[in-house]
Amino acid sequence: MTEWNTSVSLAGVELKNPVMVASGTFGSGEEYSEFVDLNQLGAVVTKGVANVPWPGNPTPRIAETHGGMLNAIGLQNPGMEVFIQRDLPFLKQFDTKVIVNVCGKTTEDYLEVVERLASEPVDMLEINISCPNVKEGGIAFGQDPRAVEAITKAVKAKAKQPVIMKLSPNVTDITVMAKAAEAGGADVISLINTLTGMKIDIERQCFAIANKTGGMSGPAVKPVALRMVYQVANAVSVPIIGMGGISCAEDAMEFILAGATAVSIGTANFYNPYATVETVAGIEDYMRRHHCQDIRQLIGLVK
Amino acid sequence: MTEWNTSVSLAGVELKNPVMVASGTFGSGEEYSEFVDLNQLGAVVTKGVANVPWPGNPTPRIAETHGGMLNAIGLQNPGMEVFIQRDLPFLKQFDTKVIVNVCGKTTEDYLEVVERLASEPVDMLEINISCPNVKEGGIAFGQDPRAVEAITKAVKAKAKQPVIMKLSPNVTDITVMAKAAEAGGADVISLINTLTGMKIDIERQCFAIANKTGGMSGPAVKPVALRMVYQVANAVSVPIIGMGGISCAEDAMEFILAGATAVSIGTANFYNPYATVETVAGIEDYMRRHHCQDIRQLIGLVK
Amino acid sequence: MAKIKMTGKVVSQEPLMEDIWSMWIQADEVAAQAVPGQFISVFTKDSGRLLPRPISLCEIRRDTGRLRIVYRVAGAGTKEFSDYHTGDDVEIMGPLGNGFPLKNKKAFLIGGGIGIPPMLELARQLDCEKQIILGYRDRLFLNEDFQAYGEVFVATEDGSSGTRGNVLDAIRENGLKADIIYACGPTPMLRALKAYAVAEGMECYLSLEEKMACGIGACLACVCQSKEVDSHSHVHNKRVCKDGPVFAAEEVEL
Amino acid sequence: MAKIKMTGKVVSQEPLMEDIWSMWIQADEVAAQAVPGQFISVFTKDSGRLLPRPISLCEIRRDTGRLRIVYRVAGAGTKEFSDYHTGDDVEIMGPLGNGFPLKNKKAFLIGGGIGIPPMLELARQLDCEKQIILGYRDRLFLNEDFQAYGEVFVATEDGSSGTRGNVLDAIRENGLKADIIYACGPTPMLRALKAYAVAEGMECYLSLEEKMACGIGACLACVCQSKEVDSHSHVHNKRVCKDGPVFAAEEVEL
Ligand SMILES: Cc1cc2nc3c(=O)[nH]c(=O)nc-3n(C[C@H](O)[C@H](O)[C@H](O)COP(=O)(O)OP(=O)(O)OC[C@H]3O[C@@H](n4cnc5c(N)ncnc54)[C@H](O)[C@@H]3O)c2cc1C
Ligand SMILES: Cc1cc2nc3c(=O)[nH]c(=O)nc-3n(C[C@H](O)[C@H](O)[C@H](O)COP(=O)(O)OP(=O)(O)OC[C@H]3O[C@@H](n4cnc5c(N)ncnc54)[C@H](O)[C@@H]3O)c2cc1C
Ligand SMILES: Cc1cc2nc3c(=O)[nH]c(=O)nc-3n(C[C@H](O)[C@H](O)[C@H](O)COP(=O)(O)O)c2cc1C
Ligand SMILES: Cc1cc2nc3c(=O)[nH]c(=O)nc-3n(C[C@H](O)[C@H](O)[C@H](O)COP(=O)(O)O)c2cc1C
Ligand code: FES
Ligand code: FES
Repeated sequence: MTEWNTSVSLAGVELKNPVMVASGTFGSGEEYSEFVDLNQLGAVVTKGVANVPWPGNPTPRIAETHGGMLNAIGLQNPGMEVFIQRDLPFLKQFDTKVIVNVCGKTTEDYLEVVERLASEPVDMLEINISCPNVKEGGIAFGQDPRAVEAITKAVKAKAKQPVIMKLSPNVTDITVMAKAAEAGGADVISLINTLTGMKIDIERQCFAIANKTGGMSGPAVKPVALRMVYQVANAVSVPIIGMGGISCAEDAMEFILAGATAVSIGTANFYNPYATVETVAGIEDYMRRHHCQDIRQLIGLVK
Repeated sequence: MTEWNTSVSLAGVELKNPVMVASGTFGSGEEYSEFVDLNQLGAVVTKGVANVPWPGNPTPRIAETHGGMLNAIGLQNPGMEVFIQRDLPFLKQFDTKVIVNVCGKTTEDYLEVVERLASEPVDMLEINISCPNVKEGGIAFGQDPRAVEAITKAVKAKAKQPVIMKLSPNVTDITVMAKAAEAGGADVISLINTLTGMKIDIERQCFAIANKTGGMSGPAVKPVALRMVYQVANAVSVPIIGMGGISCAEDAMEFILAGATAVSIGTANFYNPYATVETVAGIEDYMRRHHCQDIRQLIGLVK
Repeated sequence: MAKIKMTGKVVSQEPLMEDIWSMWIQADEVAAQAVPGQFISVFTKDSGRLLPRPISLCEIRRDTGRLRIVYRVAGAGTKEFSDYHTGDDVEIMGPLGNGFPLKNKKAFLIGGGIGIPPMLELARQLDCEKQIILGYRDRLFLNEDFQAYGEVFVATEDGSSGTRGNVLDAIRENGLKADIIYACGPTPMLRALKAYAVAEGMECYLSLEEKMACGIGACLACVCQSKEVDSHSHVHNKRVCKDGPVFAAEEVEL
Repeated sequence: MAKIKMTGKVVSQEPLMEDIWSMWIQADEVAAQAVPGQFISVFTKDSGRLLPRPISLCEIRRDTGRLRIVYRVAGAGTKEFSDYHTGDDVEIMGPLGNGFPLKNKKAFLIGGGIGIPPMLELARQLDCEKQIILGYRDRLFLNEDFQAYGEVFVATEDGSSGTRGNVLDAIRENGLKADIIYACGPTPMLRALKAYAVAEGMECYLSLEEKMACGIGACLACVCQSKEVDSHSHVHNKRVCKDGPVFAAEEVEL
């Protein structure tokens, strides 16, 4: 036990520390468990889980960009039944919270997963309403406040676990989306998902990603993510999970000071598989240097 | 003379090559003329010019981010009279096109500048409707399609030079803004202006920029800029000036292949004052390698 | 033991020909576990370039804890690697992927272009009759390193050495026969070999390439299409980095 | 001649104390033009860090074409510079800024902390009676280099050397008098010197710091507040990189 309290609470779920992983970058934890002790993480967030297996997009699915990357995995996943039978038991071996990222093509798809997970040992649900493939009335769920509120309400009506609504940064005013999620009953808001980007291979004169566009993540997007976390923290009263380019404790502290209760590490796992546990250690170190006994005193300190 | 034609036309204004500079990064050309021969540029775009001198924001006005930077200069400028008396004559010494970037706090401010410049030897006007300080009805001009169309119409009614509308990337759907500008009569569309971002100094627990938020630019934003240029090129029929993170000919070619008729180099000037002329040379080199006699054959080639 | 990300040391670095480099790396923990056909992720030191560069293991020395990679300068990352000197740090992660199954059958070891390097360690470790067929555009590299392990046949596109044409032309020209194919190289070559193996009734293992992010099976960036529904993904996708890079030819659609 | 961005060569590099380094750079084109009080932009080689690091010229040798910089490791950029060795490339741009006006008056040369380095070349070139007052937190650096050019007085915050306190305490304790002040250091020190100069009726030149992007006056990042409407900006702003870094104390609001 340290004398520094790093535990935080998200809608009544107590995390031993604020460091989580970002959906889709960590599978269901198994691969990275060769590098890090999952017991040391505040929570593991799974790759998006749909009601049925999804094949995802054609390759190339990723491309490197300056200080970041683009991905268009297309939410490939084996579906909720395989997740429940194979991946969930694996995760339950560890003393960490399990958050399942849920994706769907229609509201019914989402609800099917939410209902199926109701009786499973899952701590929270993260609803990914920023999937580029998911259209409802011609515009992605996550870009229309009415759709955000409606799906949040629908999910909340069925969910047995606290619900995290994950917002897309590809919007004019992120606070409008956050308020819509809050109005719909979201317990927690997480952001940002990826910024839509593009890369062109000028020698072969074609798109670098088969899907043409991809979602940008990594350190390059951090300033945008931090700005949005700050804006949302000052617009809603539910707790926030901040992400987007976090690679180390210093980055994590920026998000916490801006108002995030917890933080997720995504792309950084790819170039530093130890990034999560190093961030946990670095946050404790920061608290020690700044004589802060309780991390909760730091949340939203910079106004 | 090369046997490769690099000249492009923007609303009837013939540029000797598609390489311009991005407003606010190149002053009115004087400082960088110590490094590059302005005669070699397709056009020089000036720092934003207002009807009266603007003091700009408090310092620190900039901060470095991973692969990019934030700025909140706040459009400091000496006003249109000083511009016309001092900066314009300087620029007119060179065989390059002069594009004046116009900023304002109200529609009237913009129109005052546009009218004052009507009789001056200026080749084009670029209307910056993405200034973070400029509000009309509570939302920035550049984030509301009706406001975009209205100001474009108002400017076009007074302008004696072709009008470039410069769009903000901080929107849900850039094509809506581009179409609004086109509907208002814009001759050319330029994009992107900066993405709003934030940085926090975790040791001093304060914002890195006095203005709290700043506009992100540089290589980090390139994928977002390229995606938006591609989207706009496929949504409107007016020519496009692409910018956002362009540092070299390879970057410039991505934008041209995506549909930009010309490109602007901004932040790259700060770390490579020769970036513009090197890009001109690199584009010629690319054309040679790809046996392309006329750059216009490359515009929008990747679909 | 398990996969590890570590700082190796450059033991030596030399160009084999224009743009093709050979680097020996001291990396005990990785060398201790690696098998032929596996690869490592090599990380650049420039923070503008985040993703790993997957590079096959060309030779593995458990006794000295060293690895050899042979790589082509294809872009900024591999350019950076080629600037490293003896004693420099090199960031790597590995060993990654499955490796070739070592079977005791008369074998073709086939490498095309920059797919040649991984065949060398396989040639060293495969204990059976081997015919080694190497395909190049024009200039040869690494071919002499193979001499010790079997008969070496060369094909060049321009006919400057060996058979004019591709590796299949060399096989035909020399009337070669075997029971199993191990191959790495460009997709058109692998596709042709797959068809050839079917026609000849041979067993066939192919090492594939795809853009990667995690390199360990977590991100699903690097999939190839599998014939059957894959038992991990439950769709027709296999991960090149984890389920591969080596696949039985009949498992994958090329 | 004019400002130039060029690749210099590290001639030598040594630590003066923990976190403070001294580097000599071969950079003929810049050295040929530079004057005391000017600075250079130093660029890092990591593409994740784009902006220049402004560093004052501590010594200038026109004859050998060399520049000396003395710098504190403040973050990742200066950390990178401290890892350079003799013979390494170093990307610089300069000379930048205006420099100190060289007047023939009895002078105080005052440096505080990492503001000390630029005073050294000024001390070398200023041809008049000089008293050199250097303020430190605790450990001293560069003070011996100043001995050749005038009487040196030291102040330390912890009193471990010279006067306990700041540079003004050292001036008072030693009863020093002069007609003109040249100073570089932290803003509180400059503010106090400005007030002191007014009180004593002295001429006073201060070298300021601000975050920079272009370093040459184009971007308006690095402004300080000027008392009068500035003739370039037509507002109350002067550019530290171009109109400064040296300003007459009465020109600027601190
Ligand atoms: C399993 C595997 C083994 C490989 N073994 C070798 C080898 O032994 N020798 C060798 O020379 N090359 C090998 N390659 C190809 C090598 O990974 C690329 O040439 C290298 O990543 C290019 O990096 P770059 O920075 O120089 O090029 P850039 O084009 O600048 O790279 C940009 C991005 O694209 C990725 N990329 C580019 N080309 C490829 C490619 N062909 N395959 C996968 N990713 C790519 C890079 O990793 C990086 O993320 C292998 C690839 C795979 C998948
Ligand atoms: C005119 C001038 C002369 C200077 N001369 C010297 C000198 O001789 N010796 C010395 O040690 N330092 C000097 N400095 C300060 C020096 O520029 C910073 O310490 C350095 O830029 C820090 O870079 P970093 O990458 O190590 O730190 P980081 O904090 O990682 O830098 C991040 C960004 O902030 C900028 N920055 C950080 N601190 C400062 C600062 N104090 N002033 C301006 N920009 C800053 C950096 O340039 C960079 O863009 C001078 C500054 C100015 C403006
Ligand atoms: C390869 C990859 C796959 C992703 N898959 C998902 C996903 O399935 N569901 C989801 O909500 N977000 C997904 N994301 C977005 C991340 O969870 C995260 O929001 C984003 O990458 C920003 O964080 P980062 O910069 O730390 O990666 C994915 C990101 C990457 C890079
Ligand atoms: C320091 C700075 C000042 C800027 N000032 C202006 C301006 O006055 N008017 C304007 O329209 N855009 C301004 N911009 C935005 C740029 O013109 C350009 O749209 C943006 O920086 C993206 O291009 P880049 O990544 O190449 O810099 C400014 C950008 C920077 C970095
Ligand atoms: S690279 Fe991540 S699964 Fe293969
Ligand atoms: S740094 Fe650009 S004006 Fe001074």
